[in-house]
Amino acid sequence: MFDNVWLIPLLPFIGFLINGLLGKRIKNETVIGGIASAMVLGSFIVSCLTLFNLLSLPGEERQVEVKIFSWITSGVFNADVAFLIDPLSCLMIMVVSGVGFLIHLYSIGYMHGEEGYYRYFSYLNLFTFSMLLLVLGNNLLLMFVGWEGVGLCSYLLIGYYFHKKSAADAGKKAFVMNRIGDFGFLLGIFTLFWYLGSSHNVWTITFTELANNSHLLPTGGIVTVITLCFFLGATGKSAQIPLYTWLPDAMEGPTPVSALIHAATMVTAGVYMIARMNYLFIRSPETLAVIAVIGACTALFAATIGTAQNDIKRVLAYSTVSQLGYMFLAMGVGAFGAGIFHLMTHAFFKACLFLGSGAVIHSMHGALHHAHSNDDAQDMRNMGGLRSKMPLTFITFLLATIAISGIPGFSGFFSKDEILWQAFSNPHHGSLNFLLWGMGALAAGLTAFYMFRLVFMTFFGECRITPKAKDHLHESPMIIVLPLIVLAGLSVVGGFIGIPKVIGDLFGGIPNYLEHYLDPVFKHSEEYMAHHGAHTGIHNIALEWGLMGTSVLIALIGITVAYSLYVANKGIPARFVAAFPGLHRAVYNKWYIDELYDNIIVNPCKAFSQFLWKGFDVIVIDGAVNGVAKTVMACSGVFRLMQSGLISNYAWSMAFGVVVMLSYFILK
Amino acid sequence: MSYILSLTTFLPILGVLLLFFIPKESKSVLRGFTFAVTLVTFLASLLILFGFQTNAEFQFVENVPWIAAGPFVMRYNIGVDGISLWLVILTTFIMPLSVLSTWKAVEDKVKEYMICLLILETSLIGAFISIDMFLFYIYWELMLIPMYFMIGIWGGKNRLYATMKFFIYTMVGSLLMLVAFIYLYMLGSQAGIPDFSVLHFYNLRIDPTIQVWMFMAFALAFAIKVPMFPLHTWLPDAHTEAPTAGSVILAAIMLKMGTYGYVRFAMPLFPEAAHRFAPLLATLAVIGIIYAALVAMVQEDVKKLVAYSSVAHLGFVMLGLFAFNVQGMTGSMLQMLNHGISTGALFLIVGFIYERRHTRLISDFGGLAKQMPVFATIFMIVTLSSIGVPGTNGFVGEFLILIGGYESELRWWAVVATSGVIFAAVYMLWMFQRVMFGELNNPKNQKLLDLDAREIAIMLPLVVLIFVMGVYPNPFIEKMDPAIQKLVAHIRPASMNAKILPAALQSLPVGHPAMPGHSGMEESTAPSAASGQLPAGHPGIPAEGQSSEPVVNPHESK
Amino acid sequence: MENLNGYLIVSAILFSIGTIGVLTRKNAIVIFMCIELMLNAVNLTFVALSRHLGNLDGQIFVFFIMTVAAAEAAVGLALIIAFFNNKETIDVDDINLMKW
Amino acid sequence: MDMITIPAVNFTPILPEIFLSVLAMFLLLMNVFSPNGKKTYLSYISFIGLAAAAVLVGSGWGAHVESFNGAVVLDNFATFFKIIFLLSAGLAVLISDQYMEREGCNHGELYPIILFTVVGMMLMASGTDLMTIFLGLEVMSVALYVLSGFNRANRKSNEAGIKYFLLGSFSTGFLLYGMALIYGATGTTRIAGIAAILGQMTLPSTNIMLVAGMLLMFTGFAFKVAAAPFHMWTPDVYEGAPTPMTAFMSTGPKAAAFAASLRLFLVALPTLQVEWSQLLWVLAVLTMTVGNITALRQDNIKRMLAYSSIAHAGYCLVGFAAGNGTGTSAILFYMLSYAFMNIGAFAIIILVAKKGEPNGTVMDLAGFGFKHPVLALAMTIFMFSLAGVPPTAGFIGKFYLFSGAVQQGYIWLAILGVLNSAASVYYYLRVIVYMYMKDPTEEFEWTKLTAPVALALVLAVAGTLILGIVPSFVLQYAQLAVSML
Repeated sequence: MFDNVWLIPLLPFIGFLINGLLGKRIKNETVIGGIASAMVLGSFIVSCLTLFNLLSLPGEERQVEVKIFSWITSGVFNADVAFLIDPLSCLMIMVVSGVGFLIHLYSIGYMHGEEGYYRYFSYLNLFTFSMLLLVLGNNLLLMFVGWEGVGLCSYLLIGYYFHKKSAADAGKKAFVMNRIGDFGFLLGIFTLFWYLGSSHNVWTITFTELANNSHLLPTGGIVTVITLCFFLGATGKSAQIPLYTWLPDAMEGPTPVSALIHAATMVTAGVYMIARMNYLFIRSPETLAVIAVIGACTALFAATIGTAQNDIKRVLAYSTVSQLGYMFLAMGVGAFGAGIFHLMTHAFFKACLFLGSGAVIHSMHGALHHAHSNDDAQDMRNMGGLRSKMPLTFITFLLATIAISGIPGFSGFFSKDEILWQAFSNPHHGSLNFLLWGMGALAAGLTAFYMFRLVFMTFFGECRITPKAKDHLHESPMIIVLPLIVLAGLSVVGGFIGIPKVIGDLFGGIPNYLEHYLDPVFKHSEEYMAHHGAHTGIHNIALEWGLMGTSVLIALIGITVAYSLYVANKGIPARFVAAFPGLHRAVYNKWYIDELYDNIIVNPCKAFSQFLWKGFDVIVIDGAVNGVAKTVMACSGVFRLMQSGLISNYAWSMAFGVVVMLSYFILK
Repeated sequence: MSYILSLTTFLPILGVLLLFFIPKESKSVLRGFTFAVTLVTFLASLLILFGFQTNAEFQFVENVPWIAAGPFVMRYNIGVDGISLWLVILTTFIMPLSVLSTWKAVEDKVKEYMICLLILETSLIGAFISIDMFLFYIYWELMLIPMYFMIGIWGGKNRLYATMKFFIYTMVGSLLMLVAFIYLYMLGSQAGIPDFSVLHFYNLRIDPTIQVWMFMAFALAFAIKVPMFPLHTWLPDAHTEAPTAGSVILAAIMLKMGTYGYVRFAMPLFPEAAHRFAPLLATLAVIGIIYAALVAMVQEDVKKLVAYSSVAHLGFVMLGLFAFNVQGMTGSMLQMLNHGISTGALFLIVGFIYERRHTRLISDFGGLAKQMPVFATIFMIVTLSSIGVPGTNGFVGEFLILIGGYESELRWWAVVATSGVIFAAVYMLWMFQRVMFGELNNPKNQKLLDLDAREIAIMLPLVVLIFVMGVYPNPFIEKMDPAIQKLVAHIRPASMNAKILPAALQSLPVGHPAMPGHSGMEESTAPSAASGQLPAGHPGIPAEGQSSEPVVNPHESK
Repeated sequence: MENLNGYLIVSAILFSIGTIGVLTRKNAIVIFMCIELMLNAVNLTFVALSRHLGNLDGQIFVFFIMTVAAAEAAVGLALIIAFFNNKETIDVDDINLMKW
Repeated sequence: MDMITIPAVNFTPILPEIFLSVLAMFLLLMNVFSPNGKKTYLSYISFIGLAAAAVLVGSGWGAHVESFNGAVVLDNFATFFKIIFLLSAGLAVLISDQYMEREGCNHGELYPIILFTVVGMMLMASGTDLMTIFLGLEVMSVALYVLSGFNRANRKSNEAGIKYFLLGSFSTGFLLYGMALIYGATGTTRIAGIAAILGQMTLPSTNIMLVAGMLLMFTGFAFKVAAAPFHMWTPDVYEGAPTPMTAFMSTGPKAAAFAASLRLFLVALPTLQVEWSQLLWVLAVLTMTVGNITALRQDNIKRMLAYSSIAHAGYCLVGFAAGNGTGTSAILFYMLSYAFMNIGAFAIIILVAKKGEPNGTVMDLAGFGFKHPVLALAMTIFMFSLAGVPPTAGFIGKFYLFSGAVQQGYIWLAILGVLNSAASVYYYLRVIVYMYMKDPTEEFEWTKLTAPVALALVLAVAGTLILGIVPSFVLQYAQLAVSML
């Protein structure tokens, strides 16, 4: 039934091999892009079939293991290359291969004429492969392979323009930050493996077995340690405080990469991982609290930075960080389904936004190039009024913006609202709940503000580039626009699979399809909560409506403020900046977090290493080694001098020897 | 077939004899011939691989009298088991590549160079297959000589210092070990052990206080060779000065001699002492991992950087060994192979750019990826392997080591060592970035040629192995697994006895008298049965020590 | 032999004088003569002991020593003469070409 | 006093000595009748004579014959050592002719004197009476004084002769005084007799006369083997003496001194083993250390090898201090190996140096390695053997020496020994460094290789390698030699 599952990751991998090995010979861009896209499309089709198959099973049987081959076996440790087909992974492969396919398609147009075209597509395929491996893997180790694989592809694609130092730096930064997370991930694996094995003789890292044995795990204690380790991994991969700084820098990569990797798929891996091991996280209230707080903080913090950025992609990048914060907030309040829901809708609208911005940049770049201008094609201060020049892009972009801002009816509204409601009403954090909700709501308002700020600065008003360049602005080709349209459509309607119960009831009991669909995945958590849930969450329909209204209101306020500042009264932002120069500088410079890291971690580390090398290794250790040699040589010099060449001295030496010998043995 | 081990060992020496008859002017003949010899040796070693039965015993054993005088009996006693098998294959595999790598790099004194290479190969293989400890020692010392010449004659600017340091440093350690060898033999002969075969000595139950001294002597010698912090300073010097092939062999094979020494000699011979020293050695290993990574980070010379990375990698190997469990040991054995492949490849890569630019300073490069795409790709793959990215060989070994360490008493050490994965990424990628990425603004770099067919041919097998071992390591693990199981069983109960059954230990006879006339094969089955040790994975043991010591667990009962 | 110790003490003193002579004198010939003095001290010891012990081994030994001393003297003097030919001195402090 | 009874005299034990003495005298006569510059054939004759003597000696293996009323014995111990003497003399003769010719002092007397030296050494090895040993020692020493000062025209050679002579006689004084005291304490000069009397003595170590005698006697032998602090003459004499004689002196006489002292200590004074082991322990460490450390800074190869020779005596003293079968038999083996490797090394030095030897430094070897690959290879083998690196004779020898110490429980002695050995690597490798790793500073003509030298080198290399790779049979002979003592 699931015999073809292995095709899902394999097809992109084949694409990677073909393009990676032969791409240089093929030369024809259409063929290269075509192969790459076709492979991902193939994956998507197989994924659809898989989903279909899965849905044909009754709910409790929707968990299928597919073993490919035995990977590492050593003593009690065993890891297979095996896939897990369950609703969660199916949803993920659908999103990954679906959105992935669209972005591949988009890239054919976007990357047209780039040097290393084949390289780009092979990396992109490799990424798709790794991501699919990550979500399909049935054990922690295989997940880790995908986990690192996507990190690697991210590194490669961020550094795609490797001749630019900033790009190479950004790639390295991303990789290293991710590695810090991986450190946590690995420790999590070790601790989990060791704990279950040594205390319960269950030596496993396989998800299905872990889930089935999750009742062996205690609440808190060691599980807190394990989950915090895993969460460290998630913060690295999903750009949460404190490891988020790589993501904005990652915008050095081509825009479709940002869309695919740094918005839609890879960065959500952390969320996926927590959802995958929900039975573990639910057992540690402490970890959940940490996750929730960090998620909320990230959501708010990144949103503040997003308000002052001028680079169109950076705004989106901070927006991504912020939205990821939402997802973690959802995880932290135990609303795994909501988090996954937001993951999905976010994939749609954020991919659309990135691709839209890509279209804008593409167009701007072309125009500026024609005009021989050195202006920055990504700086929103150079844009404006593109609405008329690029109508399709504008419309899709606007739809996605509305979705992200949480305007009712659009997908973002449903998922975000679900999260905010859960944050308020969950049974885990007690008095913290209100704070979490407040931060989330505030971040939602900021999101609406900066997103509309972006829309207004880019598409409204007067075009701010030279008239000569302006003439060259034009709508993008169909292959670029088409994915935009699809994604915009999904951004609009994607939310309907997860309509909250209160709204569903209003419309004659439309069920929350997604929640039902995901139920088997979270059943262990629910069982746990059923047993241990000391106090259940709040169930107050009126309150839910009220909060919903509040958050919509906040979003609308954000939009209004953006409108008034960037369309109606354009002078205010400048005055504001003039009034609070320090604040603006701080926000504009991302609160100086990068500088902080440089100064308290990176630079001391380098200085310390220099000391270790030149001070310790060379002087102390090698000095000791050479010191021994030098001492011996010095002795040699002294001993030589005793050899005076004079017979009487030699005779004295002999006589001395005799006397010493005699006196020792006779006086003894 | 029964002499296949000797054949493999001495084929290179045969090659040396024939090399004498090739005039030294015909360099390409010399090179080609040497390459052929190493290739044939590799093929011969494949016979060993394919004939190897997956069990814990020594195979292809040859055991003939050699020296018998005074209190000593030395025998030409050789054989492979799962532990040495892959190291032998690694040796024969790396050798042809090393020869290829010197095709252009060594123009001067080609004949002598090739002779050195071949003698080195013989001594390396010989050391790995020796069962007789005296024979091992002979090979162990013998291998210093060709390496000494290779660094000293074909090395870089500071080669004399480096080669002298390498030789004397290694010599100091191994001579102290020699004293311990002799002492061990004396103990053995008191207990009626008839020769130098290491298998006999496994049965010897040595007084723990004596074990401590002897373990120290062994451990020092091997630690120098590994090299472990703080005995590592000869390595960067030797590596930097050595010609490419020298560095490759040094890193890929010779350093393994140290870790192999621990596996084969230091730990199973003195299990109690090994346990006592485990915290110390693990600490040094972990310090080595972090320290070497930090120092590597700020190196200005690519080769030195790679040399320090070796120290870090071998720190992982040492940590895995002292986990005293199957995962850790397996990981260490794999990591030895991995390190051989990836660090060998890194040195080859450094050699390639050195041949082109005659500099190894990182600051002299930059942006090479544009000019040399194939090179960049291969370099990237090897770098990733060295970092231990999953899917490459480096990951499997490191992971098993860490998980093994984590399960053992060395949990906190493993935690710290895990942070090594971060540092590895930092120094390798930073170096890669500075060399390969950025603007191609040095005019000297703008005319560099990409790899030619020969160079690609050298790298291709390595790259393939990087992936094969990363994706499908089980065939490698399977062959070594029985031997490792047995080794772990041999080392572990000793400590358990010490902990749990001190009375039982006391009642054992001091030396287990070996029956005369036993061959190595027969004797090798003895350790688990002979000394009244508990069988591995005995279900009763964990139960006793479980509440306070969850570490003691039945690893072997899958 | 009533007073063996006397003989032994005398010969020991003689031996010491010879030794000190070797250590302190600078003329090669004188040094050589001091060595002869040492040998003769030994001879005295041998003879005294031989007499005391009542066997002839010591006496025989003395003959050998005297013979050997003669041979040594011949060779030694020849060497000293050869040296004198080259350097026109026999002060041992001038025998200093090789050192360190 | 009894009537002197003349004992039955069996000449078999000293047949080789007689043969060599007669040959030497015959050569002296021949020399008179052969014109200057045509003395080469004398070296051939002496070599053949030495070889014949070796056959003669070898045929006596396994026998145990005492003669001259127990003053001389023919046993395996003596036979083994005699082979070493003959070998070292033979090799020395082979490398002498060319050198002496070059230095212009190819006087025909050289060869007979070498033969006399050998006779003296043989007497030392087979002497079982203090008198015989003394006689052998003096025959050897007197001849050696001549040999070291043999190059009359050369001031260094002169000085070497005088130094050796004066200090050697000085040490003889101590030796004799020691013998006299032992005679006084035991009443006999026969080794067997001494042993018998000491066996009856309670607490011989409290007998001041005996202990003092042992120490003084040992001083004499320590001088010959160049043990610190009686080693001071060695570098100067070795440097000044004609190179082939240095080679000879560093091997044969050293072995002879070991032979005599081994026999004395093991057979006559075993009851004092505690004392002499202590003494030798200290002396071994001192000797090794002084020799090795001082050698580190020597540029002059001959001088460097002289210090190295001191160090090697120290290694042998390690085995001696152990005093057990392993250690002592290892001394026999080691002296044999040392004869091969050290004379081989000196042979190369002869080829490298010019007349008057201005070029006796390590630096002059620069570039030698690739100019004369075969010779350099030989030198490399000798150096590695001296350093004790397998698979050479030097390694096996050291292995057994240190094993003896370990077996006896002298672990620290063995450790100090191996540390010394490690330090010594530096100066031996320095030679190799110059040969292979430095470019020649100036164009330099090396002496041509002649057939005898080539033969000597072949023998030396073969010996070094065979004893390194298949040492078993020689080791067994050495064991037998010691065990029959």
